[in-house]
Amino acid sequence: MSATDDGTRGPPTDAAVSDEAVTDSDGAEELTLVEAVCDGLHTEMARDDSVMVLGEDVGKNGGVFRATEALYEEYGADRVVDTPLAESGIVGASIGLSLAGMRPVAEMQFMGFSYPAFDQLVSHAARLRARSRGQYSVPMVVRMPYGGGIKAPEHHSESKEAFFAHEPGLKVVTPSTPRDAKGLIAASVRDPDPVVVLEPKLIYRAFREPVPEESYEIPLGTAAVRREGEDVSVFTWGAMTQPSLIAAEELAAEGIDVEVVDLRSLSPLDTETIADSFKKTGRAAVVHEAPRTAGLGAEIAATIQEEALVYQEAPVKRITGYDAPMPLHAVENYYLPQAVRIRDGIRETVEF
Amino acid sequence: MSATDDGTRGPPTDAAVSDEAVTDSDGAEELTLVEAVCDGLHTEMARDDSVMVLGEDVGKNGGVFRATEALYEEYGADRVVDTPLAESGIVGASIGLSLAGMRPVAEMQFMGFSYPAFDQLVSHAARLRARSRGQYSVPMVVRMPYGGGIKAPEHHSESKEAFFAHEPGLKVVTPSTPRDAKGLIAASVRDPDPVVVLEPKLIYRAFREPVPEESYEIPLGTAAVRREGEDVSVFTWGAMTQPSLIAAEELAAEGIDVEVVDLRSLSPLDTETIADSFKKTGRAAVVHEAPRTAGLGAEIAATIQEEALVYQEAPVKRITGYDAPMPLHAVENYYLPQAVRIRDGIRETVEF
Amino acid sequence: MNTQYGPGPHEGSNDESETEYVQILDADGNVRPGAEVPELDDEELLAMYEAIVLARRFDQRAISLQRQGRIATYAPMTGQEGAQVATSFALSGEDWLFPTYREHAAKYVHGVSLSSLLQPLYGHRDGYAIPDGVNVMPEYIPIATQVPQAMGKAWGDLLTGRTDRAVLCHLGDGATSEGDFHEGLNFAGVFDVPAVFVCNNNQYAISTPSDRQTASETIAVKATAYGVEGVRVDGLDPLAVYEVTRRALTRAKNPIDDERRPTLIEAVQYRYGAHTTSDDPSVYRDEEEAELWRERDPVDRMATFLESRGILTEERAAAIEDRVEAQIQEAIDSAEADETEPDAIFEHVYEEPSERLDQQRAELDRLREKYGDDPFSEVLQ
Amino acid sequence: MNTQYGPGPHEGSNDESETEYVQILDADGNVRPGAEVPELDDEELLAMYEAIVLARRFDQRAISLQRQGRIATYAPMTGQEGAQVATSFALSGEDWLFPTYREHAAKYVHGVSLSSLLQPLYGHRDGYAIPDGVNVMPEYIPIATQVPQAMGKAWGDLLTGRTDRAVLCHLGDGATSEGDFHEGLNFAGVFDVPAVFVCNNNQYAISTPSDRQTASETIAVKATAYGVEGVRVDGLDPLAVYEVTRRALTRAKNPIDDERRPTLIEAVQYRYGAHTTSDDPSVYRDEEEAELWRERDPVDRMATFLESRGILTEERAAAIEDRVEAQIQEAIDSAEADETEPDAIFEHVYEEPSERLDQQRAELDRLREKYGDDPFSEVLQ
Ligand SMILES: Cc1ncc(C[n+]2csc(CCOP(=O)(O)OP(=O)(O)O)c2C)c(N)n1
Ligand SMILES: Cc1ncc(C[n+]2csc(CCOP(=O)(O)OP(=O)(O)O)c2C)c(N)n1
Ligand SMILES: [Mg+2]
Ligand SMILES: [Mg+2]
Repeated sequence: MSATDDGTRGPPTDAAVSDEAVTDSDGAEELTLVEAVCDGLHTEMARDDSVMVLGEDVGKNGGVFRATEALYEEYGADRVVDTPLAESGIVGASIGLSLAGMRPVAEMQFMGFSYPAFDQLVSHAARLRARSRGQYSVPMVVRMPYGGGIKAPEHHSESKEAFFAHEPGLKVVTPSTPRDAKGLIAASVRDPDPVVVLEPKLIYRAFREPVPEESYEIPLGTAAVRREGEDVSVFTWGAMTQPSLIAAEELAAEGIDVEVVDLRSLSPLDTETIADSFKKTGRAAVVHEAPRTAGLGAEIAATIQEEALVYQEAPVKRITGYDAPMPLHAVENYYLPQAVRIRDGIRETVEF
Repeated sequence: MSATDDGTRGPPTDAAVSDEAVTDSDGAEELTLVEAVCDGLHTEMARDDSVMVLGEDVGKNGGVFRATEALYEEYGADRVVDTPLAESGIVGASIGLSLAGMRPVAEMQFMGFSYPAFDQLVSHAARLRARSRGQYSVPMVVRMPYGGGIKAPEHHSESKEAFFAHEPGLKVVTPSTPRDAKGLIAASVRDPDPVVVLEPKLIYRAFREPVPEESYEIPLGTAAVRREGEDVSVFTWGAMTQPSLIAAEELAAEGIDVEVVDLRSLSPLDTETIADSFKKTGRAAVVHEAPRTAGLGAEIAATIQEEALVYQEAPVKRITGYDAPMPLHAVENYYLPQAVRIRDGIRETVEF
Repeated sequence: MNTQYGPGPHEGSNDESETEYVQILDADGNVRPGAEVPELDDEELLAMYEAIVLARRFDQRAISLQRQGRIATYAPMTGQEGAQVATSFALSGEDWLFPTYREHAAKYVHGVSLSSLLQPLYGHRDGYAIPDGVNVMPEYIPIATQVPQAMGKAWGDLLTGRTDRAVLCHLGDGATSEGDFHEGLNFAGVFDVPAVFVCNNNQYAISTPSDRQTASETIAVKATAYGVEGVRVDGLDPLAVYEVTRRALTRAKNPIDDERRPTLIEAVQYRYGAHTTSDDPSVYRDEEEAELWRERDPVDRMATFLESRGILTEERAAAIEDRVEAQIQEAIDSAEADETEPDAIFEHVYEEPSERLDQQRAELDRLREKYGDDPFSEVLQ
Repeated sequence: MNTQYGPGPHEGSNDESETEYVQILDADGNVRPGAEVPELDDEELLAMYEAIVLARRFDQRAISLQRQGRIATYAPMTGQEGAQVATSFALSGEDWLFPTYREHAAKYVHGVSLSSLLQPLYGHRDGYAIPDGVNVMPEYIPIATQVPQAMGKAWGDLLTGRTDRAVLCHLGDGATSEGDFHEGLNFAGVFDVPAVFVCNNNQYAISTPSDRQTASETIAVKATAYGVEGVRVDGLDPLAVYEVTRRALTRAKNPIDDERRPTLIEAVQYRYGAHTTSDDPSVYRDEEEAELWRERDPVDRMATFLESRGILTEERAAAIEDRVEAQIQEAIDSAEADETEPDAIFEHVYEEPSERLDQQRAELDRLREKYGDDPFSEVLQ
């Protein structure tokens, strides 16, 4: 596994974008992240009859975020299924569907509502392959919008990727750009093992970029260097990629050259890219929305000091959500890492 | 918070102990760890009428590990309750019981069977205080035997303490000695917030030590230095404390002076004791049964480099379960950190 | 018990179950032949009506506040106010209420102020704070999770000898599919606790119609699986809902002989509008369907009933409208005046904050001192 | 369908439900008046009997192996073999079986070898491996989790047009309290999948008796909550269990008109012995109670039935005993000869191992090379 600098320089900063897709000169459409998720599902369902989508309100309604729009009309009620309101049932049934040769893509309406399915995910989806010594496998995908900043109460704003990354047998990915969204959906659907796809709903419609019409995969397990830099590495993912890039640009003006690595794959981690970047800079910050304690920032810090202690010139700074539940929205921007916090944290690292 | 070296030098190495409690000269009884848990529950139920015990087979049967033995006979069917087989129901009902002024102590029969209750634990028990701005609280205890080595299939051998430690609003403790077991049970029952008590069932009956008859608390949030040493710190908990102490003794013969810190409290962590020990030694290993990736070893390594990077002379070595499901028992001793692995890991740290 | 049981199913629904179906008012608001009106005096009936009207106006204002971008996503209750108000009217002050995100009116009637209802929508940190002495839980958003908790609360009251009270727990039709519904109801049956579970079957869980939610003939019939009482009631008939709830609460507190305490009430109703202000129901259902239900509107039926008895006069109706408008305006003003300190993030996580949390609080304080609050109000995206 | 429905409840149980209760043999093994024996030829009946005998002997040997410390904790099935063997006899080879930790005999009859049954008890890493072509899942230990999975498998078969097959899913009485039971059954009803759920109501979930598990009158009646068929059967009557299962499987594959496919079968039975070899039932139940059930023993009843028809002779019975003993001995020898490489830990976590896992494998290899295997066999404690 190695880093792919795929040229995507990360999201532009203009927040509001039109709701209409634009086709650019090369035939690649300009899509938002959520449109790209949907496009990825369309492409995969067209490619492979065994791919199906199930969950709450994913059918006629096209998903509460429109991530499954028009799939129902295109592929019918057998392959795009509104289920009863029961997450353990959805994941349990999806495991069974996998055993029957289907490739189910289950939606949890929000990450905060995936916990009723936690047992089916960690005790079975993750382990049926090992338990049966490879006889059975569970090639399913569980999509879930995650993260805060959308002015919704706590359960809608969860970012507990560490729960899933700690379970052997699961893979966990999260895109930060439309192009990656489509490619990660494709790779996850085709993967022979269960993949949790965390979708940063804060940036579902934040910006557009050209997304190839044809199908392609972003390989699981590969990080993307979004900005090269020499002085300090920032490891981040999902919706935190953009404020990290903003902070990097601002610091460039102060003469601090920041490398921003979008991990994309949270399990497995692209340890090689992480270590390579760190060996170059000797300083690092991790930016995530989740509570700090036992979050993935800890894993990255631990990995860095295992792989590259001799290069380390400062503690790995964790710029994260606090060890408290997500507050109601009036102050959620104080909970989430903002560019100002990221900037300050990086400076601290550089000045150590 | 600071370390309490309470003189308990950790478990002796003779594995098999008689099943009968022995009273020593001071009137303190010699109890096994599981007997001490049970004694702690007895003492708390005697002290406070609102304490009740509920779960699967905790009543007449006295618990599948006998951790609730004779409570039913002593306190009756209203306060020692066999519930239907439903973990989410048990934890959900316990939350409601707490709201009514009870102090429920819920048992999950094994940690691997607590996941159906994960949502109630992380979405509600942990957060009702914050959500209601302090109006409501959930002073409940969830006890669960955890860890491997008992020749039982995978679900019986889970050690996923990181899942709980990552949720703000929960506390997580685990005893490694009978004396601590009783004291941590007492402190957990009296705590105004929800506490997950992880009981290392591998050492439920491994050894006895004198346990005071009267009631006492081991304060939550405090680690115990089990062996002082100058060269390297080992941070561990639960059933891994003993092989860590064995490894320490063996290494002493080679001239390596190992400090063994039994964390006891996994959330909150006793950061002060961890940092103090590390500042003294400059080298550390973390020993745990859980899979390595995103385990608590990562949090400890991250904390150390945050708090004491300038003292750090070698990477914090993670001596842990592997990133795979617990295997069937013929090879589980290869999965769990054994003294031999711990020794080797510490040596590597010292020789770095 | 002389209340008239509807002879057959609600005209708007189509089931063939044998569960009783309770109605007191007909579709036009006239008392059905043989039905007995609950023992409520004129004041009480009028108060119930006023609360229903208030609920409807509140809903309209909240939707418009949301459209103006002043509050966050809101879950409307129009069509369901009758059932909400009536169930809470049946409660005594000692009883406890476990509401979902939709039971604004049920909370209001049981003691939560209107401005409190708005607080979380403005995102204020105190949004879910519940005043002392008001026996209402913060709204339950994760579906059905309140069911085992309500059961536990009722159990605890029983264990501590507080036999003067019961717990009333709301849930939706979609909620009946969740494991927590099952576990909670099953516990309620086994431990025979003083709890009343009201399933507000508004025919949809977001876009999913009830008949895709379960293949059982009714929701009330699910009570059989738990050995608890099951009853169906016309949820757009406030008097019927009141009566059914009152009886269930009475049985919960004072079961006769071998009667069981807990009841599952299926209140058959309809969500007139969107699931939330983010939802567009035209995508998944016909306006014509909604029209059928609107013809049985609880506000209209109560008004007709009260007018026919001379309890509601034009004058009184006008006074009600005025009071209601003023109350709502005041609540909005008060909620908009509120401010939240970011520090609130760190409060009430534990009774005593952990050291780490204190450090994090200091970290944020330091940042705010250094950079001010402006950089924190940047829109993330 | 001329099978005789038991006129009333099982003498050993005491419910008043209206669900049908199916029995073919009386307590002594005679065909009940009017009951019709399933269409099985002598060979088949004898094979069924032999499997039941084998199950009982296997159970005895396994318990004694455990006592000798040769295998780990074992979950006995004595008293329940009749139901296990009969349900699997009703399956075709294409059908799928989702067993719990107790359905050793059900697995065996559906194609899992005896030595395979023993493997996990010896802790061999391949313990749960299932050979190609045997449509059996590894045993489900987390209670009720198999229910939604079995539902999903049946759904997938339906979606892929494999209408020749159905899924049979076992569960215990305790399992009916779990959310997963509810969610799985509800999905089964809504999606109308070809699945048969067999609840082996052995009266206890470890120490908890069925009547503390739920307040519903029977387990079969819970089917109503999901709009699926519910049926109760004498679980100690192999012929009745066979017949009920056969009919349910037929309906699952070929529903007539508006019939629904899924069925919930409650097979009323009793666990004669301990929950597992770690359990002591004398702590929570009376031996007398067990005696009542032993009088209706499935082995004895089948023997009487077969003898009365001249199918089972003394000679055949002796031959069966011999074959069964030899088979079991062979299985034990083969399971004991097996060895497990520690490397197996790292296999099959993913189709392709992650880099980290490969490093960890190398780490363990290095340690074993350096220190040998002895230090790893130290007893932890
Ligand atoms: C566990 C969980 N899953 C999903 C959701 C998202 N969600 C919010 S409301 C809703 C529909 C609820 O339907 P119902 O129970 O009928 O109540 P209603 O909204 O109709 O009042 C869903 C799926 C949630 N809040 N919780
Ligand atoms: C989710 C879960 N909780 C608890 C357990 C522990 N446990 C193992 S068997 C058992 C009782 C099961 O009873 P029942 O469903 O009646 O099946 P039986 O053992 O009687 O066949 C329990 C509580 C478990 N395996 N899984
Ligand atoms: Mg609804
Ligand atoms: Mg049972």
